[in-house]
Amino acid sequence: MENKDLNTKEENTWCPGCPDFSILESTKRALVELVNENKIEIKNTAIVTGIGCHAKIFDYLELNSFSGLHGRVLPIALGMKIGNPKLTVIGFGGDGDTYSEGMEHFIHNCRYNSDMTMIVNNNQVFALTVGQPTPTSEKGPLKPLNPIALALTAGASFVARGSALDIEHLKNLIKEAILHKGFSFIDILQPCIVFHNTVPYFQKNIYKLDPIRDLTNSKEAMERAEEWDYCFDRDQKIPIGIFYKKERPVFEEQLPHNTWYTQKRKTDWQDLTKDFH
Amino acid sequence: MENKDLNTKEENTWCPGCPDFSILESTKRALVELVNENKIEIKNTAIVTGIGCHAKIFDYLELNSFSGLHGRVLPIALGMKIGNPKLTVIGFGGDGDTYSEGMEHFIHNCRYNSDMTMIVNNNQVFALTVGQPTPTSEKGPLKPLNPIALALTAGASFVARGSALDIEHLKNLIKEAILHKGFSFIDILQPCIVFHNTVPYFQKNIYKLDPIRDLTNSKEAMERAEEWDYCFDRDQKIPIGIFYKKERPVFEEQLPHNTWYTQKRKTDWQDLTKDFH
Amino acid sequence: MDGYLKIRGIEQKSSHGTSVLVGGLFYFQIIIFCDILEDIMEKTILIGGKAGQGTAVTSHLIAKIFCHLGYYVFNYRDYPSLITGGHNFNVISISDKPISSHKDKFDIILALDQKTIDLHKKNLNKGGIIFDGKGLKPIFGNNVLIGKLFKYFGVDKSPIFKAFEEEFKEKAEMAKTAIEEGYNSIEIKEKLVKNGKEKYLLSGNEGLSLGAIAAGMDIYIAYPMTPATSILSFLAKRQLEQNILVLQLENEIAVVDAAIGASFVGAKTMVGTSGGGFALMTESLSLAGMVELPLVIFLGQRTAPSTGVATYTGQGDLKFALNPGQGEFPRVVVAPGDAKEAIIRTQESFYLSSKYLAPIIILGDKHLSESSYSFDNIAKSSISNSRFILDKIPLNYKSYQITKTGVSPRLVPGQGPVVRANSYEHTDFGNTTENAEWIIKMNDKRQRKQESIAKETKKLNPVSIYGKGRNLIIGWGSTKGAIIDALPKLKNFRFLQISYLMPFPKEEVLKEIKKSLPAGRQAKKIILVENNSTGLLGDVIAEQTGFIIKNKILRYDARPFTAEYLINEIHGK
Amino acid sequence: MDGYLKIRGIEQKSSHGTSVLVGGLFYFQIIIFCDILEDIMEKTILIGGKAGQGTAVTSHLIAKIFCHLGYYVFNYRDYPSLITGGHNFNVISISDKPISSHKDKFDIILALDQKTIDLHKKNLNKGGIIFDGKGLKPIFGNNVLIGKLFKYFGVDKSPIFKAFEEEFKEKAEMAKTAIEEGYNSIEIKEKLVKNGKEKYLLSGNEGLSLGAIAAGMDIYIAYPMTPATSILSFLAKRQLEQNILVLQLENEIAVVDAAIGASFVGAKTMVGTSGGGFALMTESLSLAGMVELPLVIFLGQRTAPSTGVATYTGQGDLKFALNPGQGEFPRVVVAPGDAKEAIIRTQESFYLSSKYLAPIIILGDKHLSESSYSFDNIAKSSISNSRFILDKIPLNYKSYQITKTGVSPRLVPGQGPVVRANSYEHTDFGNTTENAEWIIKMNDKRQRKQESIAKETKKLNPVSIYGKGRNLIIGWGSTKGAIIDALPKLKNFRFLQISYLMPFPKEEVLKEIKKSLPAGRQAKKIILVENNSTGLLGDVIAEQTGFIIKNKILRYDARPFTAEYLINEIHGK
Ligand SMILES: Cc1ncc(C[n+]2csc(CCOP(=O)(O)OP(=O)(O)O)c2C)c(N)n1
Ligand SMILES: Cc1ncc(C[n+]2csc(CCOP(=O)(O)OP(=O)(O)O)c2C)c(N)n1
Ligand code: SF4
Ligand code: SF4
Ligand SMILES: [Mg+2]
Ligand SMILES: [Mg+2]
Repeated sequence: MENKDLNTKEENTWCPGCPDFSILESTKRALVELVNENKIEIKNTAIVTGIGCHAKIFDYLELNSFSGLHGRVLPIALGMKIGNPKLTVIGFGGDGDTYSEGMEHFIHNCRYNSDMTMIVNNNQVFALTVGQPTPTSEKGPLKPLNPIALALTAGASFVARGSALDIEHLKNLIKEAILHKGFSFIDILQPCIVFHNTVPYFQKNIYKLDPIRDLTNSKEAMERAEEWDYCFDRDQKIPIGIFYKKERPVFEEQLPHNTWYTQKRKTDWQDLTKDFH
Repeated sequence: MENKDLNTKEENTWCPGCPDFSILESTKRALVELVNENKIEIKNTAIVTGIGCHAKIFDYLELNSFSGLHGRVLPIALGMKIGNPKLTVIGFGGDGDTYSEGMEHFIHNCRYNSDMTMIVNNNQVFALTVGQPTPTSEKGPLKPLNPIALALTAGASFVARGSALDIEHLKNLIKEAILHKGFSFIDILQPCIVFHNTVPYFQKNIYKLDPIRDLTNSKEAMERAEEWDYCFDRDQKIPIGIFYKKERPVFEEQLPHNTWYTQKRKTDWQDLTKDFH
Repeated sequence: MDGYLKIRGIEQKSSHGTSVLVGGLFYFQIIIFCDILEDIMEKTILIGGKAGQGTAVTSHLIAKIFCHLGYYVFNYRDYPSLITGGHNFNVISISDKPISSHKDKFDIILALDQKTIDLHKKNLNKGGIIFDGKGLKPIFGNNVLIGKLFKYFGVDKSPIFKAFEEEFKEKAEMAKTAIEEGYNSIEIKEKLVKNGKEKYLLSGNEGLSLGAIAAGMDIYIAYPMTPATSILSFLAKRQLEQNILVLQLENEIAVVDAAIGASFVGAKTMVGTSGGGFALMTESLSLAGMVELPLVIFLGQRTAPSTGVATYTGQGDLKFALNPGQGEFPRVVVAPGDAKEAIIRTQESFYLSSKYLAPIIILGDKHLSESSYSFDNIAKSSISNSRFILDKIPLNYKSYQITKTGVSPRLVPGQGPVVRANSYEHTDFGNTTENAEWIIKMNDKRQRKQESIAKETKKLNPVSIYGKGRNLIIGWGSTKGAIIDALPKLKNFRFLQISYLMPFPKEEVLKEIKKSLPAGRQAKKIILVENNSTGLLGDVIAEQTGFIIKNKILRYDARPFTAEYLINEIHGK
Repeated sequence: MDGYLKIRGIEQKSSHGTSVLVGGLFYFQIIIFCDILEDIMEKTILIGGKAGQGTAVTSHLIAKIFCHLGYYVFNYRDYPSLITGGHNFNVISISDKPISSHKDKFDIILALDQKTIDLHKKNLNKGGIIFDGKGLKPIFGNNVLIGKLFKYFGVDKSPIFKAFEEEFKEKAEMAKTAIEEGYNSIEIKEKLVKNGKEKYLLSGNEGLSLGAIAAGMDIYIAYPMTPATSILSFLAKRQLEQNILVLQLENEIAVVDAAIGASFVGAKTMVGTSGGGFALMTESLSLAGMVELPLVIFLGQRTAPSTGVATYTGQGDLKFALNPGQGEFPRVVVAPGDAKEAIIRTQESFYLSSKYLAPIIILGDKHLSESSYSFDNIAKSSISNSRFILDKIPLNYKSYQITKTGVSPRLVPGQGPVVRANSYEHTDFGNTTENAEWIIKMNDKRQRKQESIAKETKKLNPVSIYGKGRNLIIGWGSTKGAIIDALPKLKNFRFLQISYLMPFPKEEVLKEIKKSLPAGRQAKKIILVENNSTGLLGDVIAEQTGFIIKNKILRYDARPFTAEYLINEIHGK
């Protein structure tokens, strides 16, 4: 399989130069490599998007895909996973989407630990609605929320930060996230070059976490998470890479059920109704 | 002012012996003491409740009060505070209410830091709908969420845990919470004696945090928060008291406005519309 | 049945106190006797007590035993929103003829506390009896009362014991002692004889659950909310046995969106809630309409607006259920009238939803959900259980292929071709578009689907007519029971029950209305019966047919209709 | 105006190319000449380019300058949901007579890119001109085109410069160079003379915002959503100046609940959203109805269902807006038809909401929100701004006191007495109840409020009638502009605009319908005009009056009506 097999004929309407293009590219590369490594099957892969600039990826990937609602990527993705646990499910959300409108789903899905991947194109702005602040914006009177720290506290089993300015690094993160068994979360630093252009700051301050340190150390993960507060008023080092990774029981495997998603069900009506007689 | 001045004539429909009675008592004592200490005015005090057993406090307090929706205590309370910042606003939620249905408001209000108090009667069960698990339940396949840790991560400026089994201690917490300038959060351990009776475990394992240590140490606060994981499978020490307390700018004071809530507004129509001419 | 009422009239001449066991006896027997003359036996038993005292379970056991004896039973449950204390009661009406509602007056009161006596004595029929259980040990006392009750009716202990064994398995033994105690404490006062075949006893929520299982449902997702909650617990208990998945998620938004996600990949999914939770689902209803995926939603109404009277009934959400979510998209609203219809309508809902790829709302209420109905049998519908997913993979698959019926052939992710669901307006391949022609095409396609559904529901008995007579009662949903029970006592009335409210069975309804329009000198009545305060179905009928119904019997005190209530009202009109 | 069309007919005989500047001129002048003969001057200018090229700002400046010159202007904006690239355009129709819609055909195209020419050339009137700005520097180029345009019309530079100074203050200088460049590059082709008083230019969202400020709004809360977003930014800019609070919260649920909380303590509050966000608010709408607090909601419709066509228009939410939230409670739905009406209706909404303690939905759409309308003046309504909160504290205050009008005298927390808001059914003191009598009383009280509101809206011009003629067009909301502009060109038609959709002005509507019912041999037409695919207002009229309208002109390609479109459709009927 090649990258171009994932192309569609749809006209791309991101701003020229938008780092969302890089995220698209990293995603394609990650999927293609995983397919070629026989780790996933493309026909069993499906994505879910929110609403916002980020969500336009829906039209640019030749994949099973669900363009859902603003803020609701995660419950739709969860439904797809429980509906057919054989699928590789990947969600794409915006920061407005995931941390503002649908914050409850973010916290709860970190807890559920369903085996899927959540990718947030975090440009620290509502871009498609032309530039209002989001919960991760440094603008406005409030301190930004730190989604890495929140994910760790809420129990996510794979927590990473990527940069849309580093396609290969991001590709590797996406691969690892998909391969991780459990809820994998990647917050991607994605400068919006129109409304929130943070490219220079990121170029100056981003550094890569050592990928072969002990990834199961939640204390250290939290310390790393707090190195950057999502503000730009002073230079702070911004770690990218995996903060935390530790398997724990997966949601769909803990549910008391059988193979509802494959089996033809035959109900014995007599038996079913005997209690009511 | 005396406790009984806060009584209503409504029939109390909590189960006999429910620790919600103690929370009611602590609340009354706290309010009465604050009034008598000239720290609050009762006519400027207003409560908001969710829906659930906890919410019945609405009918048992002779106070300005809003019985709202399941999960929506916090936005209603926030609205009241910005609508009239002179008010002392106290929210009462359940764990189902606050951590399940309306989790996004919990996270965001920790961040907003409006000067109000949020009290959660956390009985680790949906009681009024007869006993389903909530996000803080140890039942079911999932690990409970730790609301203390979440509040800390989300930026709450006053984070405490109370016990419904210790009326005086709880009273003091409520007083401190109300007096704290900013968003004050108390998670109250409230055994539901019908669906989730944890009285013996709490009696055995609860201990009190030293109230005069450095309350601004967020690292220590987080460590304390993690002492108990909201499970009951083994004995763990459960700290109650204030985990963290540190003032930071308050929401309503950072908003770019004047005194909209008192002033009679006079619009100069000519001036207002001149831009459109 | 006027005779029946007359007998009650005779009764009222008695000066005997109501709570006197022996004194009441004589008159009671007269009633029985007269009822037999009329070839009908009816008894109503109220059992009341504090929440936590087990009125629900006890009433269920009593109802069950009567069903075993072959009697028809209706069991109404009335309880406030609290866990321990307060006042709960059940009203069990039994009869040797089909009965589908409870009565306002009681022949026997089983009182677990004094409050039961204080509150309900006034509704004891003259000659009625109170069995006072207060002071007895909890639960044990309930069983003592059961013993008394059945001894009174001359019923053998064996069917009682059998019911307990079925319900409690090994744990039934202790109950037996209590039953014996009650049994031995009084004398047989009359002899109820076995009344034919055993009956099925089923609540509305059980009917909905059975229907869902029969329809091949894979996943049920919910957030607890009265009166839908018991579906969640019923199904959860049968997860393994029925190989279904039952989930509670963080809130109703997560519930409905997960259901739509699961539906996208092929699972048959249902969610259940009440008005407040349904409101939170409306954005996603519009989503389901746009992406064209199956979704079955049970909306159990309760007394609204807002939190309202959380454990009581009402029919105030009809127009909300018909118009939820932004924009125009195909949808179905079906309102079963009793537990048996709940089975069938739920199966139909899955069928329609799967075949036409549209959201379906099953509109019930607390009265349907939590009342128990009895039936001779509870056959399921033979409607297809197909998922309507293609087996053969077509070339050049288009998720939103334009077709005559409006229905696009369906694949799901995993079958091979790319499958898309798009909340934006889209091309047939499912890609986002702002193109005017595609917008029109897709709108027309969805509109055609609504028409295709209408053709199909026409065949699914969208309306039912009961009784004969020139006058017409029109109703929907759970009022069915009381209206049907009232019919024999009303002169010249028939009842039009509208089950499918969307697509609306315009012609069928208009036909009945026309039959009852005043013609010449003959006065005819058309009366709307609804459990709400403005007559919402009346609005819908006007919208759909242009016919405005002026004559309305509306009950909105959070309580369901009874036959007596209706008869009084109609005689007042 | 048939003459006008005829002239266009003559024009079409020309074989001149459309993009030739000089060649087109002659015919253009003929048109002007003929228009003058008819005592009317109309021009339509399209300006198109990529998102980010500033078509919106440029079109606004052009519109503004024409307003300064005393012309009437309508500015329609068409843009896809993207930030840079794609294709945007504005259509500015100007006239010396009031105009409230844009035209399908253009006299001048200002092209910022080639796509503009490719897409729109076909709609250039014969004799029309294209000013091609592609290749010019961004923004600079736009101003060059402005210079050309006004030179072409023989307009002095001074009003142009004035408009730029007003808009850009000191920053206007650079623009002037560009304007000069354009101005100097072509010759004057005709001479537009000043047309009386300067006009006001106002978008629907600006009208809503001004109305809210005029009504004494304290707080506006929103979560961004097209087409309501620009209210948020408009008001945010005026926070300090107007002493209002403007807030964005985490989602629409937080928005509406915070608004209700603020309302509880006395603040006048408004929220704004579109269909998806509105859906999320419906649980709280039922709450507002139950707790009886003021709440003003702007629902700006866009092409639905679901995310739909996010930056385009539609009227598909009418029945959703009329029936949101569980249960029956008083509510108001008002749909302004243009920017000026938006001011008045917003003031009325605050008035009604404050006085009758009920949620009010202002139902608009993208076309109203984002189009600019011109007016001779924009007076506000003189309706009361009172908060309707008691100054004098009554003894024994009851939050839900039962009154004849249904309205309970209002206090807010802080005044002294305990004030309660209860989402459960309640007593007059606001305490929770399950008592049947209280339930009925409170239902009746709320119902009476709906009636009191109806009496009041009767006085607020719930409907308007434009034009004369036996045939009737019925419409609501933003279709008003195109219908009014079409009227002079239709024979024997009048237009009934329904502004208050709830409480529905039954009598007023029925009166007009009856006037246009076919009588004797005289054929009359009643035509429904809506920007949706099923004719939702038709349903509402049927529901309320029993009259079913068969003749419908429905546009649902996400685009608004134009007068030409309507005329064509009507002549086709
Ligand atoms: C329920 C709802 N509310 C609001 C919107 C409007 N809306 C569309 S995109 C968007 C912001 C997107 O911001 P983000 O998620 O950060 O994505 P970005 O555009 O920055 O990639 C909003 C608020 C919507 N579509 N649905
Ligand atoms: C939107 C909505 N969903 C569901 C409910 C039903 N409901 C009422 S109380 C309750 C559970 C309450 O649990 P919790 O908040 O923990 O309070 P507790 O009863 O345990 O004190 C639920 C789910 C509701 N009222 N509204
Ligand atoms: S607005 Fe920002 S996020 Fe959106 S496409 Fe343009 S650069 Fe990218
Ligand atoms: S059910 Fe539990 S929480 Fe509710 S009143 Fe009873 S003991 Fe208290
Ligand atoms: Mg963003
Ligand atoms: Mg709880």
